[in-house]
Amino acid sequence: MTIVGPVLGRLFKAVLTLLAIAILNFFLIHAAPGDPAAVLAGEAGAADEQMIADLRAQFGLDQPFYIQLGTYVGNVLTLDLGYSFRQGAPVLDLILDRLPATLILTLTAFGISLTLGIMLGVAASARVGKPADSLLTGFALIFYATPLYWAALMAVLVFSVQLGWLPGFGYETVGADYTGLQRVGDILSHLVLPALTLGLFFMAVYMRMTRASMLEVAQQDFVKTARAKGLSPSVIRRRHILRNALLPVVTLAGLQAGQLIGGAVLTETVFAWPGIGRLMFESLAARDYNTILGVFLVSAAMVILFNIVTDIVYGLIDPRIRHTA
Amino acid sequence: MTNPVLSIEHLSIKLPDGADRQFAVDDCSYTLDKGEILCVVGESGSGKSMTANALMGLLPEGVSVGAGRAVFEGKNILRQTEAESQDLRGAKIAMIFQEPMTALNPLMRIGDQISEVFEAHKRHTPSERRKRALDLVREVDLPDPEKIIRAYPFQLSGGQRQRAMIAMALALEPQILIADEPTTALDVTTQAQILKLILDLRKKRDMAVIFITHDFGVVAEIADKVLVMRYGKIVERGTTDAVLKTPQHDYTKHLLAAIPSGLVPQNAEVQNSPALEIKALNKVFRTGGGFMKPHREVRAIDNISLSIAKGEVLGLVGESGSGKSTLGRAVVRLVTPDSGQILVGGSDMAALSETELRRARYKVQMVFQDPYASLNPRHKILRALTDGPIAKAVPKEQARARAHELMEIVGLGADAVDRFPHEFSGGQRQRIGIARALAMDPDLIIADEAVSALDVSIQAQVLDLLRDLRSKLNLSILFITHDLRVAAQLCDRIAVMQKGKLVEIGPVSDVFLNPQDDYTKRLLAAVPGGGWGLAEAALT
Amino acid sequence: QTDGGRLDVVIQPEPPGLMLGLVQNGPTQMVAGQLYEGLLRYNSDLEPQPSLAKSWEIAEDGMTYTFHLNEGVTWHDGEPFTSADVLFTTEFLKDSHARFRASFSHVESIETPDDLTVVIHMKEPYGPFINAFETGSMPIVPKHIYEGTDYATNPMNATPIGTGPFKFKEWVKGSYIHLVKNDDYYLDGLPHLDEVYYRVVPDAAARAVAFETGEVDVLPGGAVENWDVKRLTEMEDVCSTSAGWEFFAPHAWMWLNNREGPTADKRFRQAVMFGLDREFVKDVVWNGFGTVPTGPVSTKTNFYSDDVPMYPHDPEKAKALLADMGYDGTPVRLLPLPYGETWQRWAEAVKQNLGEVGIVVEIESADVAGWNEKTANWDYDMAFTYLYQYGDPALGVSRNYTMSQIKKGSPWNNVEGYENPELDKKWDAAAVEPDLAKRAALYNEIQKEIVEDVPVAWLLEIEFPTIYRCNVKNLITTGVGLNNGLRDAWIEE
Amino acid sequence: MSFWKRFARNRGAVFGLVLLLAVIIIALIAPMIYPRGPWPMVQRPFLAPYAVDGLPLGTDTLGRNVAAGLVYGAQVSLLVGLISTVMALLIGVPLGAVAGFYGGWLDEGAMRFTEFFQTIPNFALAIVLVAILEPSLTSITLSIAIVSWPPVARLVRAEVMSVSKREYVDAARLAGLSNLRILVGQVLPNTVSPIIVMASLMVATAILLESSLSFLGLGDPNIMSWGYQIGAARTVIRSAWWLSFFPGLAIVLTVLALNLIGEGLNDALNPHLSRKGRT
Ligand SMILES: Nc1ncnc2c1ncn2[C@@H]1O[C@H](COP(=O)(O)OP(=O)(O)OP(=O)(O)O)[C@@H](O)[C@H]1O
Ligand SMILES: Nc1ncnc2c1ncn2[C@@H]1O[C@H](COP(=O)(O)OP(=O)(O)OP(=O)(O)O)[C@@H](O)[C@H]1O
Ligand SMILES: [Mg+2]
Ligand SMILES: [Mg+2]
Repeated sequence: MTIVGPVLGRLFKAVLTLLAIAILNFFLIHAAPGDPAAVLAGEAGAADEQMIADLRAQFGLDQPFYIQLGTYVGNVLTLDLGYSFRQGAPVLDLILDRLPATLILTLTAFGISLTLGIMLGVAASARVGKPADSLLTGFALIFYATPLYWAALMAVLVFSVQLGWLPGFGYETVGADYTGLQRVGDILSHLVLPALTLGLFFMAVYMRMTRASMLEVAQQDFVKTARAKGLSPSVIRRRHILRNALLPVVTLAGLQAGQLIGGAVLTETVFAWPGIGRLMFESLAARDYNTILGVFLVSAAMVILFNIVTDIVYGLIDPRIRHTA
Repeated sequence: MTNPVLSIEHLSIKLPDGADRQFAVDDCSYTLDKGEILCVVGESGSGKSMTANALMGLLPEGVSVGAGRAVFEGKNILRQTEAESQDLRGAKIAMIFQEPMTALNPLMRIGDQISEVFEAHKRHTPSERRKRALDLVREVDLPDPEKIIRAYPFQLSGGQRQRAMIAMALALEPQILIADEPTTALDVTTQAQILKLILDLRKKRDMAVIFITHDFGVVAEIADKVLVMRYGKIVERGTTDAVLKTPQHDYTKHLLAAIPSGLVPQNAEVQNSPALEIKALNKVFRTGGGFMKPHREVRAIDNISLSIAKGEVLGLVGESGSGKSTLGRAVVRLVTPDSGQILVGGSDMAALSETELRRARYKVQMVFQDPYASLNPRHKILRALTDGPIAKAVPKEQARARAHELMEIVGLGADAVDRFPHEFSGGQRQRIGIARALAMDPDLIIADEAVSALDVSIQAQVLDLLRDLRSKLNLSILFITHDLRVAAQLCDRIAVMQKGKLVEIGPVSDVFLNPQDDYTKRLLAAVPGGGWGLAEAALT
Repeated sequence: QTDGGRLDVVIQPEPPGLMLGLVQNGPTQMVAGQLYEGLLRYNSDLEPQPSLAKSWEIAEDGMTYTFHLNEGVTWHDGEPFTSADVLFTTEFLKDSHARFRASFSHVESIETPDDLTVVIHMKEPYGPFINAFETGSMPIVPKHIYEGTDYATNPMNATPIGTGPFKFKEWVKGSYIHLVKNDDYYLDGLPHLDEVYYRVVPDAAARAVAFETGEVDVLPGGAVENWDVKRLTEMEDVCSTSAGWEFFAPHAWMWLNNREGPTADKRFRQAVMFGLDREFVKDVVWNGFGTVPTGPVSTKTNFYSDDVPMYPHDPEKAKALLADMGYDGTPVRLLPLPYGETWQRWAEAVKQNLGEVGIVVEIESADVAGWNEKTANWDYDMAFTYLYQYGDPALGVSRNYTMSQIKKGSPWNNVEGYENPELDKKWDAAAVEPDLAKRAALYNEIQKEIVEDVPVAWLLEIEFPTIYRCNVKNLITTGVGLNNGLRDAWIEE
Repeated sequence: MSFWKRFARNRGAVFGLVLLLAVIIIALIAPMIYPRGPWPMVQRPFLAPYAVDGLPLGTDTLGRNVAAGLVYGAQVSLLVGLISTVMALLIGVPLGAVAGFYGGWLDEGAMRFTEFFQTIPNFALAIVLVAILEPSLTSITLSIAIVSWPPVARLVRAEVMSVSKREYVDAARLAGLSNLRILVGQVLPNTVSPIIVMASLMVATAILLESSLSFLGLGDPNIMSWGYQIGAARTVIRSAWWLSFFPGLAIVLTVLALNLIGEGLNDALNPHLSRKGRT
């Protein structure tokens, strides 16, 4: 009962934020030089003013700016993201087509980075000061410092071209018409490289955070209490330290899950992954206003969603938030 | 003595290089008998906790046992493997700690934390563990046991948490319970309850207790034997009576002398005009709100009126959370009251604008509770002492000269102004805090728990200083404390607060010797170290 | 010859749509060229060949064109194809196809005496008119689907219906476009392939990898950076050809702003020409592909003449010209074409070259939209571009140099602002001159004069090698190459 | 005094500092090593490292000296990293400080604003900003600053809130100091350590961001940067690995150095002040 009110309030705030983002982006994107009509005409290799004017009229770009903005905001409020004249399809359809690929990629990368990061962080903290710890933290630092796209290029080079183990790009084997498990396997094999390269950086982040947090929590009084009970170090680490140490990691992960979508632009480009990151980048080049705005809105919505999920997870871990007397 | 449970022989504990001394504990020997309560007393840093930690095998990193043995059940428990220590901990020797707020895992239910002890030692089935945990919760007198074992630590008060800790420690019926300052963080009434609980359990279970404290009141209350430590050495030992009544070592004498006595001064009539008048003051805190958090309301000040005369010291006592600090802070308007008046020298602090307030505050200053948090670590003392006067338009040179002078007055020497706060001890900082308040030439000083964080001997010095200043400068002081003995020593009148209400106010001797309100009576009775009998002696 | 099989072709960038009547940009033409057809095709010598029209006649005076259509042609949805569709197409394209509009502005009227005949009456004789019927220039669109609808938002645009050898099957945005064989195609035995996948791979390096790992069989020209071409063609069983671009004859140059700044001075423009080491760029940046042009008309285009002033790499001459004009070192802005690394390197090479003769160059940066905006609004000093010539100077060349083509807002005309009324007259005369020899003479004069003026700095006749596996046969059979090549392609077992 | 000792105790941090100093020195003396700058085409293209004397890292696709590019790239990376970080601090610190110190609607407003920026994925926003402003050193730096200030604001706000509750701030209030003086003189100086630590990591992130933008073709074309070198070389990564390898390595090492320094600073600046002296 107590949960409904705040969640509604939160959703309301989220809607306001999204609306503000829509408006700001609208201004931003229209501030960019060029417009979709000119790009489209330009690509045809031969166009004249009449054609560009026709296209502008068709796209509604001949309207005064405030009317365009009004129409857009009105549309967004009715969950209509508009029509992509460039691609000749409703923006929502375009995005929904691409969203699954991005979600699969980012969620897998997120899952990998979080689990591996936490596991390695715990492992390193258990061996703090020993060579194994230095080795792990060293690797984490290197992953952290390596540019994502560079890692991606190298990964394709080694695993796809040289070794031929994994497909180097794409989302699935085109035209193979796999179904069921076979299809899942196929997608998975395509997923490995992009998810790993996208995940490595974040894994490094979570690992360092987990390690630091574990060491910090290990200093706290209740750990001493646990030791005084005669618990073994591994039980203490798992049951007492880890759970408390996870709290800051969860917060950070929640903040960064959204950023993964940003990082996906690079990964999707290098791996020809048909996700919304690439859609955004390509639409930007084409000044396909409605599509860029749509992608921004959807990714912002996902960030907000992630934040809400984070809060819920946080609540699950931390009873102080869950129970309030 | 026959057959001790534990005997410690020539124990030395080595500190890492660069610590303040080489040995935390230096060649200590003593024995502990069955069913005996041994109190270890001594100033902060004397090595009390280290001894206990060594016995548990819980010495912090870098600290190690240098020499000596501790024989328990025929074995030297100081030279065991980690696995052997684990078997011993919780099962044969249990320990409880000072800070109940942080000593429990905040994310785990109380019941689980208790049954975990059984699990660690592979006793009982899970369902039986649960049942036993419930029994234990009952045994330590926690209310509503069924609910408590399902509760999380944050849902319990400090006293309740300490009880939960004790339940955990008792789970496997250990032969020895080590209690490291288990009541220091609690208010007097709760402290009294916990002490009683330990005494009861000792009787029921016949276990030996090592009780670490720096409070001689507590010693008088529960100890069979006393051990006094200083700089890692045992300087005095004996039965409680012997040590308290006929101390042999100078240090013990010094410590005992520094204890605020229960002596209550005679009523000194104060007729001066008021320095501070509080009229019908109210303050309600509303907290919370936000995602998944309901609102909460606390009446911190509930319709309080009182006044302080010029040159008078008014003690404000009451247990933790009763609203003392809020009242003090409202006077200087660090807290803005909801309604009521605060008249300082005629002007109403509660109704001033930002700039008027700045001016008005020159007359009222505050000495803060925490000597560590109340000085900016990045500023030299000189700046702490001159910032205020300069803002008040005192010429720089004059402010500097005054700062030097004040440092002399509080006994730190004029040169000390060029040092940083971290170069001072707690007591010294507290004196700097007083100097800072004085630098503004106030009429009224609010001292919020100004001596609570200090060792008894230093506490005595600071109290002396305050008394001295009061008589020299004709200062009025609102002295906030939860320590009734301290209040009795310094104050002219006492005000007692409970849950935001003023329940009693009057001259010291009246309030202490003839309390009217029930709450005051309870508060007085709870002070460890045996009542106010001494006070009667003083009257005759 | 074997039938069947699947071909994977890289497509880059992903086309905005496949309805060729509405969108005519490069990738659209490449895919939709298999779906739609024009009345004619052109071989590599740019001679007309039958397509939807099986034969045609041009009247002696050049005023009437008669087309006889193939019989038994059906649209992909089974509807019959008739001359009414052709007539409808001329209406349709007027709104959406600038090049079509330009060439059909010389048309007086169109008649369809029967279902299989189309007669076009001209206002005046127009030499290049017979070159304007290829798929990309005039794709025939289905009347029964578009008549009476809003063309731009017709839902059928998503599932294009043409008469071509392949039918649209599926388009997974961001991934691939799937075409399948048109079993009812009117030419017996064609096409040979069962299906074609156009694969979207946004990164040039990934495209090279895709070819190497066997994921794709054909890399159209420009799909990989030139540095990769050499490596890929050295692989086993890999072939490459520069054929298939004759109709387009992409010609690259730098627009030099003739209106203002140092570039307004002819001596400066000439200095630029002398300063550029175009052979170096051809060899290093373009890996030896292409030809250094002598002027506005490509060697591949009709009426090319080499009787023009020459501009070899001669820094001394450049410096002398600059000294003569008194160039004061005012920096000039260079706007590269945002089409990938090759073009970026090219701009850097130009900057270096010009820097060596003392011209201070600042490279500006813009994406496609920004480039469009700046060039269309004449906000540049020097700007890269390349344009197609469509086989005839009147179609693809004159538009860049005549005053009537100075129109702000479009980047495909006389953007440099070159004004030469004398030459304008010659351009106009040449376009409508029915006598071939006279036409050639006119174009010779024009070329000689204009090269002297250097309105733009001609850089390179670009060659885009198509890379493919050698077992793919008959891939390129026309002057537009892959754009309608798959009709005849087959895969050797 | 003890700061340097504590910092020097962390061997990684010292290593990082040496590395970073090396990069800085190289960046500073670049014009002395290669007075003609990174652009001239000095030799045949695609020369492997040490194939020709004086070209230790070979030549690139146009025959330019890779080593020269690397050395000048250091200037760009450091410049972009530093300036964007300073700009982000200039936005984030005042905003966070005011929000944390004054609370109330100011706080609410500032935090909404921050949250708003955090809701748009960083990199995507940077891309859009650079595209709108058109790639140049200024626009890239500005965009990086715009996407990196929100965490600063949050950190500063949290720190200021916690420091404002300390009793010495109350003491300063009682001394009659104005709010601004308290904020600037008492509160902010006590929040610098975490800000410095964060800043060192932000420089690292900014360098990565610049290189990513450059890789996507959104770099300043007149400036030789590491990201540009990798982006330009990615198409020839198969035939000339050194063209993208060395700039990649340079980024890794520089970012690594900054991270190590950040960690060292963290250890040296925050030696658990709260615990000290109480036991
Ligand atoms: N982790 C540690 N590392 C180094 N020295 C320590 C450590 N913990 C405590 N010490 C030192 O050991 C000595 C004894 O400390 P101990 O904790 O036993 O004092 P205590 O008598 O319990 O004091 P308190 O009343 O303040 O709890 C002190 O000098 C202290 O500074
Ligand atoms: N800023 C605040 N916001 C909300 N509640 C507060 C605030 N300050 C104090 N309270 C609440 O007001 C009540 C009185 O607090 P106060 O600090 O005045 O007690 P106290 O008597 O000084 O206790 P102690 O002896 O522990 O210092 C407590 O319940 C406390 O939780
Ligand atoms: Mg202790
Ligand atoms: Mg208080």
